[in-house]
Amino acid sequence: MINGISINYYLLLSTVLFIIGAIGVMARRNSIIIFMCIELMLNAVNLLLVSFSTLHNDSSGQVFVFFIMAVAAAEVAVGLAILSMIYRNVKSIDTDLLSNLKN
Amino acid sequence: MLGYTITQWIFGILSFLAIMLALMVVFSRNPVNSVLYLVMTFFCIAGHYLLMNAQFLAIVHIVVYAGAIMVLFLFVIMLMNLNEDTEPQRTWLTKIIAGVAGGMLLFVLVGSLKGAEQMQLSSYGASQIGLVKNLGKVLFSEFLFPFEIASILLLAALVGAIMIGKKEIK
Amino acid sequence: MLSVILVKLLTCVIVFAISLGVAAYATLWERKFSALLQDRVGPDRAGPKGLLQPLADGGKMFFKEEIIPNVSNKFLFILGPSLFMVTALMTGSVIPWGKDFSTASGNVYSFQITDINIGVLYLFGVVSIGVYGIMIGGWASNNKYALLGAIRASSQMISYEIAMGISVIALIITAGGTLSLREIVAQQDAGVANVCYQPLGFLIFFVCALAETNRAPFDLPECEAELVGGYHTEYSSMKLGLFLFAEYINMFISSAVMSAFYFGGYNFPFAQELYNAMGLHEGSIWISIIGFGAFFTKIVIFICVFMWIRWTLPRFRYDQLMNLGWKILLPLSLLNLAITVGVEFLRGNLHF
Amino acid sequence: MKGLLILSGLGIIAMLAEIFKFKKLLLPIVLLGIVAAYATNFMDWNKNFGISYFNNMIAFDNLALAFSGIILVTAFFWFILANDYFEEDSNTVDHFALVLFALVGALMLTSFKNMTTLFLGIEIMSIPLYVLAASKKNDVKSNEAGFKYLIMGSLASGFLLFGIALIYGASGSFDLLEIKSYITNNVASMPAFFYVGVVMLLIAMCFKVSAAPFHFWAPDVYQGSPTLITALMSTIVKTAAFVAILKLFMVSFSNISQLWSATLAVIIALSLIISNFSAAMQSNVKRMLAYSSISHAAFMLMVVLANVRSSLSVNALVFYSLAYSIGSIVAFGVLYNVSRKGNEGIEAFNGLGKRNPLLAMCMSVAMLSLAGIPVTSGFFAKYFVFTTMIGTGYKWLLILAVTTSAIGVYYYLKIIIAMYFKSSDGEEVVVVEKSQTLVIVLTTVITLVIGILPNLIGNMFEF
Amino acid sequence: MKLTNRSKVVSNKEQSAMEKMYLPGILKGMMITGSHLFKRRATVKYPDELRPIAAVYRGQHVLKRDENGAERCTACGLCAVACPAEAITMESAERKKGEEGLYREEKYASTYEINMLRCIFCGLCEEACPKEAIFLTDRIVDVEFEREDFVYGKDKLVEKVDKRVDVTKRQTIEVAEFKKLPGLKHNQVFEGKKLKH
Amino acid sequence: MLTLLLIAFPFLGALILFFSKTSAAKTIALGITLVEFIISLGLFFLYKHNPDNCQLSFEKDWVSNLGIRFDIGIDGIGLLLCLLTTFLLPLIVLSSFKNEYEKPFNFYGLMLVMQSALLGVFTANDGFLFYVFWELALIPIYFICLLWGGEDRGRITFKFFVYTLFGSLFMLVGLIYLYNHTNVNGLKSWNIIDLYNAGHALNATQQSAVFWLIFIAFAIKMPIFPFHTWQPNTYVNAPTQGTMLLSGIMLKMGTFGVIKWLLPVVPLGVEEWGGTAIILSVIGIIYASCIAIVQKDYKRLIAYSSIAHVGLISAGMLAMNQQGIQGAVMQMLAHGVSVIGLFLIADILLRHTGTRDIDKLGGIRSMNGNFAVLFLIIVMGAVALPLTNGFVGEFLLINGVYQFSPTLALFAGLTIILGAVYMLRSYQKIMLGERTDSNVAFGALAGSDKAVLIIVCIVIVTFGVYPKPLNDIAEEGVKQLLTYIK
Repeated sequence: MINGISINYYLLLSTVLFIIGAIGVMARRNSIIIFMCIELMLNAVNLLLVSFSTLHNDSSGQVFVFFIMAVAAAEVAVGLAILSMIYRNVKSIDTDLLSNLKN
Repeated sequence: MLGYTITQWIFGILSFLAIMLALMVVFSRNPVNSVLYLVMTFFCIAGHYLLMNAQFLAIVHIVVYAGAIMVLFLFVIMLMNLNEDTEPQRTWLTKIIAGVAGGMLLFVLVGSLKGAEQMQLSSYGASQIGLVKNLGKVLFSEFLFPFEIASILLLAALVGAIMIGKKEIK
Repeated sequence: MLSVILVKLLTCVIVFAISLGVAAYATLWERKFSALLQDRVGPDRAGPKGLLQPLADGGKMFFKEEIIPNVSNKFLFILGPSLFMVTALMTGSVIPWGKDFSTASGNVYSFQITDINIGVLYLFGVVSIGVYGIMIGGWASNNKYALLGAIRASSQMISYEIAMGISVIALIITAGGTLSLREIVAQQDAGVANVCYQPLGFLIFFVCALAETNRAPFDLPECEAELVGGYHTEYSSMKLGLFLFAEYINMFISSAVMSAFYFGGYNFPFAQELYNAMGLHEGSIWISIIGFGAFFTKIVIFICVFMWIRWTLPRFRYDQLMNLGWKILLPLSLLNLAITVGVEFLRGNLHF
Repeated sequence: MKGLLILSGLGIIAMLAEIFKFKKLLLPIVLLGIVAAYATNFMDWNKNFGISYFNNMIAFDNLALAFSGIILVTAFFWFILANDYFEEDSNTVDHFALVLFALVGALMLTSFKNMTTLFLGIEIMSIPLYVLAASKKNDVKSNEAGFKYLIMGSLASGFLLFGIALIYGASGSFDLLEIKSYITNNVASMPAFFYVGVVMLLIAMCFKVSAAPFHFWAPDVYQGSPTLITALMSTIVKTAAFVAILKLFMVSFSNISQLWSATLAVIIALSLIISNFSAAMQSNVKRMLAYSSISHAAFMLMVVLANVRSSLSVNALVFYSLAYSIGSIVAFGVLYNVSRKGNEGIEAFNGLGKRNPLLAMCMSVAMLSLAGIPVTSGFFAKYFVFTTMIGTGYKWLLILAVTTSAIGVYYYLKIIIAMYFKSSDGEEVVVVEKSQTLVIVLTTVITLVIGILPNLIGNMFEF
Repeated sequence: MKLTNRSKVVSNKEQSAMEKMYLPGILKGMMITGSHLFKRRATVKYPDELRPIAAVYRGQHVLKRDENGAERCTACGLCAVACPAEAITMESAERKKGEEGLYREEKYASTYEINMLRCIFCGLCEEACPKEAIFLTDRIVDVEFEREDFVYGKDKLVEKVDKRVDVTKRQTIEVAEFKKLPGLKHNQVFEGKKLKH
Repeated sequence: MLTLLLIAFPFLGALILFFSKTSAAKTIALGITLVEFIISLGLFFLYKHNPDNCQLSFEKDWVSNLGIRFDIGIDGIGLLLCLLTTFLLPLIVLSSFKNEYEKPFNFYGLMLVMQSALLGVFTANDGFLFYVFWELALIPIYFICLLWGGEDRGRITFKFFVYTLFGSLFMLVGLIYLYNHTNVNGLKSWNIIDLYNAGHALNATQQSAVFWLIFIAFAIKMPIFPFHTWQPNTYVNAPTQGTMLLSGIMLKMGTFGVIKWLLPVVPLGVEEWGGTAIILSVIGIIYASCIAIVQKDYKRLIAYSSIAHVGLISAGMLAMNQQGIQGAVMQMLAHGVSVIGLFLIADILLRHTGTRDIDKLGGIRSMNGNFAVLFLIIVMGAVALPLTNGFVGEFLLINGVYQFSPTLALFAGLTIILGAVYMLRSYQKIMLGERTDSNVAFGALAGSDKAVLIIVCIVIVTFGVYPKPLNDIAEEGVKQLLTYIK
């Protein structure tokens, strides 16, 4: 069913997704969106891992994806907790306003 | 159809959608829309997983990302009541710089990804690795330690999130 | 091949129709049943014994004026209820409604839209997507009550999904480690219904199912005393109808899932004896239909229990709801899981 | 392995303390636990060389044990130092648990043998620290620090994972040894994306150890976080991350060093220049220490760059980590006590020579050690690094390192000058708790002792 | 202080382990509601079925005519005075020549209105009436859509000549006798004496 | 063993001072330094002439796996510098008797640590140990200058510290480079002889690189133009005793380093680049002398004169011949003694008149004749007139440079003339001429000051007249050294 698709296409697809995520991190000011873009990057990695896993006919790639998911969930939980705390204090999540630490 | 197999068509459509939706995530002005686009991107990616016969992963992907993580995002965005009006915008210059930087990175990466053409994905029939049973066997034998230690990770995240989230008791 | 596809299509349509029909009549039955519990008569004007009431309601919903708040996000406002409805309907596709039957030509047809080997997870996946409908709808209304209702609903659904999932894991362990609903049901074919092995698990699942479907006593999201109408405060006409309808479909499906998981689905005691007595052979369509009947009876009983509970128990307070979910059900389900694993290990079904 | 288990257990015990009301006993318990973990470490020494656990997921060979030992020692001192930090906070047990979990992650990073454990180790170590960095809830700076740390950490994780995925794609395994054998067998015919993966891994790890040009988050994070958490970040986290780099690049990817060494050299050079010049311009001591930690990172990376596959470089890194950790513990301990009133600027140190001579002396020793002046451990640390580097082709880097570390002396001395030369506004005595004084003095003494007798450590770790 | 002896003291005592499980409690509750499944329906399908009404039911008012068909009411106003809800208003007029068949006495009520929304159907008007002109009947007041329609004028109150309303059950002899007792307020007025306050 | 005692004794004394916190620190310190002097005299007498290697050495493994040993011993040049150190230290302590320092125990303690480190530098036979002592010497002087220095001490000491550390790090790199090339039975070694051998084995390019790496450290310490910018300010700002230590002994660390740790190690490198270094030194001589001439502050004048002198020393020894090096050794001793006297005089002037400005001083001779006499003797020592100890060294130095290049010798010889100009001119301005307002009453000298000055004068004259014992030792030491170089 997957015959006829070169791994190259998957590589390309995940790279493009990864880069889109990276651009998002750079181009947006909204902390939550930045965070979401990071999730997008992780998903690009997941896709890549799964495709490689299929390529090698080896389950470990897919298992690795589970760990990435677990970590992503943990990171998001912590991250959003921190974000909402910031929002409580600053009433904004604009990254440009978060510059109290510059001398 | 036009010399492509159904799989290739599906692949193409899913990929196109995924990329378009991912772009929408980045460029949508409304955070809620961004979340929804991202959810849809995840669905496309789940579609790819199905295409590669990673059914279990596909559904777990939906449950974890779309069902839990993105709901949390939506939750926070809604609680903060963010919408287009409150959305801060970077200057065009920054955006262009980000775009150019990203484009260059893409260029470099794509350029360096040459040489993988000859690697074809193995055939569908033989590939049963995505099934729950196989995954479970690998997870609980080879990857037992990471699996166990991931509990520490989740515990830490749990404790951390609660500690940060709860109100300071005076 | 074509006939298989046609049959599948037909099954789809039938399941779709049944879901909608059951949901529709569940609305009537809810009113009837509550009337019975309260020594009343209930609706009996439209049609004989009020049987056309759902049609009347539906007609009313369709023809009422559609109000979309000016300040709302129009697209999302419409998307919300639609999504909720779609996800509710999607859950029906993995439920095995009856035994397979074969025709003379040897084609085997099943009373199930599709049997995927991770059906349980599919259910969870689709249910978790259902949250979006409520959240989007509530948020797009641009109304404080709606937003609060939506947030309540989603956090409640997410919270209870955990205990639910863990109780299901225990079930899967007893059911021999399959994630396919058909196999879970088939596994109860000759033996005892799973509820005998998993009474606590069933209880937890049941409570969680109540919460997942936003049914009383967990109907905090639409708690009219506090939130006017909850997430559908701003909705009217058929979009409100979709919300309400989907809720009943959810109830229907969760009843079906419960009967499949814990009560043997289309199996019933002494089924084999009955079939033998009737002279039916394996693969006969009548076996399927009788099984379907049994299944449906169970579903109806569950729906009645849902309603019974609704009209008995007062609504929880929100903190109580969360406490119940996190501090009682979750530990209980973990305990249940531990016990299950222990027992199964002693029975020799598990190997480390 | 036992150490890992003990620490995980300790974390859970810490969380139970609130429920069973033995919060007061927690610190002794934790200290005992760390000692126990250290003892098991010590007992495993040389015993199970090469024996790995769980399908080669993790292996506590001597290298891992040595670095775990450093981490545990640092943690021991840190906990004593932090005792009143824990008393102040209302979420005591959570803090305890989080720090312990971070330690678990750090130990994993010393012993990983598989990309999975590497990744999980990094995350287990980082996630508690994100929280701890943001743990001053009402302080916007702390929040901001936590957030920046988180975003940068996740971004780094993204790169790390992309790298891992590519390497997996090429080699078909996550196991370090298998990857290594893949490299040895296919040196000529590896797909290009494998190299990309390695470089991405390098970038990600540089993010984690805050080497330039991926360092921009570090000063902000260090400055905003509570002082003691900064101490934790700059000691344990750094050490663990460096072991990870060492294992990755010296063990797995050493065969293709020509690929990454040029990149690494540039990174080191940039780190040295940027960090030292920036540090010299800081007035906030925490920020300054952050920049200085970047320069130390560059030094430690030099060990990796030198790529001397012998005990020499491992020794060098062991010694450097230890010296740097201990020195930082002193520095941050003093800074913590000096900046209790909220002033973290260099002027907070004014007149410390009069206000608390002992503290001032310890701080001087720490600063001299960080600057690399003889008879302090920092000197030998630098010495070992120079020794590893001198045989390689990167002599220009060595010269740069020497030059910039002379600049480094400038900002370390600034503190000494402030302590002895500048007069403070108030002449009030800086009071320090006994236990903290003990730790500070003890670590100072260690700094001096291993500075005078580096053999104590050098002989201990013979690989 | 207890206002009634039915109040209960709230107890906050710890629940026993059994009670804390709630399940028995819930089951008990469900049994209670469930038992109602088998109870008789309390619903009366009103327009189709009617409940039996007591003989002395106080429903819609009627202004009686005498045997000749003349209105009994003399617009004395005692009913209005007696009405606790102040639902009754009236205007009096003098009887003209040729109207003897219509009104029994020289004075009559040219308008007579009862606001049914205010009326509490206490029956005091009936008691106050010295002329036995107003009675409450067992008829139920109709529903209306407008508030104004609830103000019943003479067109609705006065019984039709050809469709007399039977009030015999209320017009008992005891009442009639009672009303004739001297010293009653309306008798005083009737007797031309001044009311004492 | 005695060598170890030589190093350890002051250090122990310092510890006693640190921990006793006694107010009688001065006296104790004087006692310790005198005992130390006696120990070094003991060394002097135990020293056997015409050695072929180090004597009285003490060895112990330190960091065995890196080949680092605690290896100290005496050779001719080292012995002379040890003598100088131990001789000067009591004088320096004595000179401070009139100064009241805060926390004297710390002050004198640091001084003793410094002595210990200096002696370590002069006796170390292990490259690593040498570096350690080298750096160790830096720390006490840094604190002495920082804690007891004059205005603006923070910035200035800081510059001094960074400069010297900067140099020494390069030296470390150079030494490690050499160390990596050592091979003693397959092991690496830090022993000085092994380092010599390793250095010799290098080719000219490598030697040049090592030469510059190591030379920079010494050049900064001495200091040689253009690395001297830290020096005048530091000298002026440091407390008098600190200045004495800096100029009297610490400066010799640099020159000693060149002689023992540079010339024999990389002779080819020296041949290649020595000319450049000598030219730099000569430029330094002229430059410093010229500045000294126009200096108003007497202490600063001495500081610049120091640069000029050390330039000559450096030029002489880099010429790499018997005369040059021997002259350098002799000149080191002479300069050490006389510069201490000069700095004491500057301090006395300041104490008695409140100023060191040459223009504001004058006519002191008429008020205190004894002082004038002592001053004159010391000045004559400093300008190296015959029959003072400075003459021997200076003569040999110029001789050495002449062998290298007559032209350079001509310029180097200018140092004597220019030295005479600024020294005598300043003497004239201060002591002779009109009395000025600022020094109305120049009282009698304090006993301690007088004692120091007298001792200094005696030494100047004695060894000017009879330099043989020292000269012999120096000659032997240098000859031995030259065998390594060739």
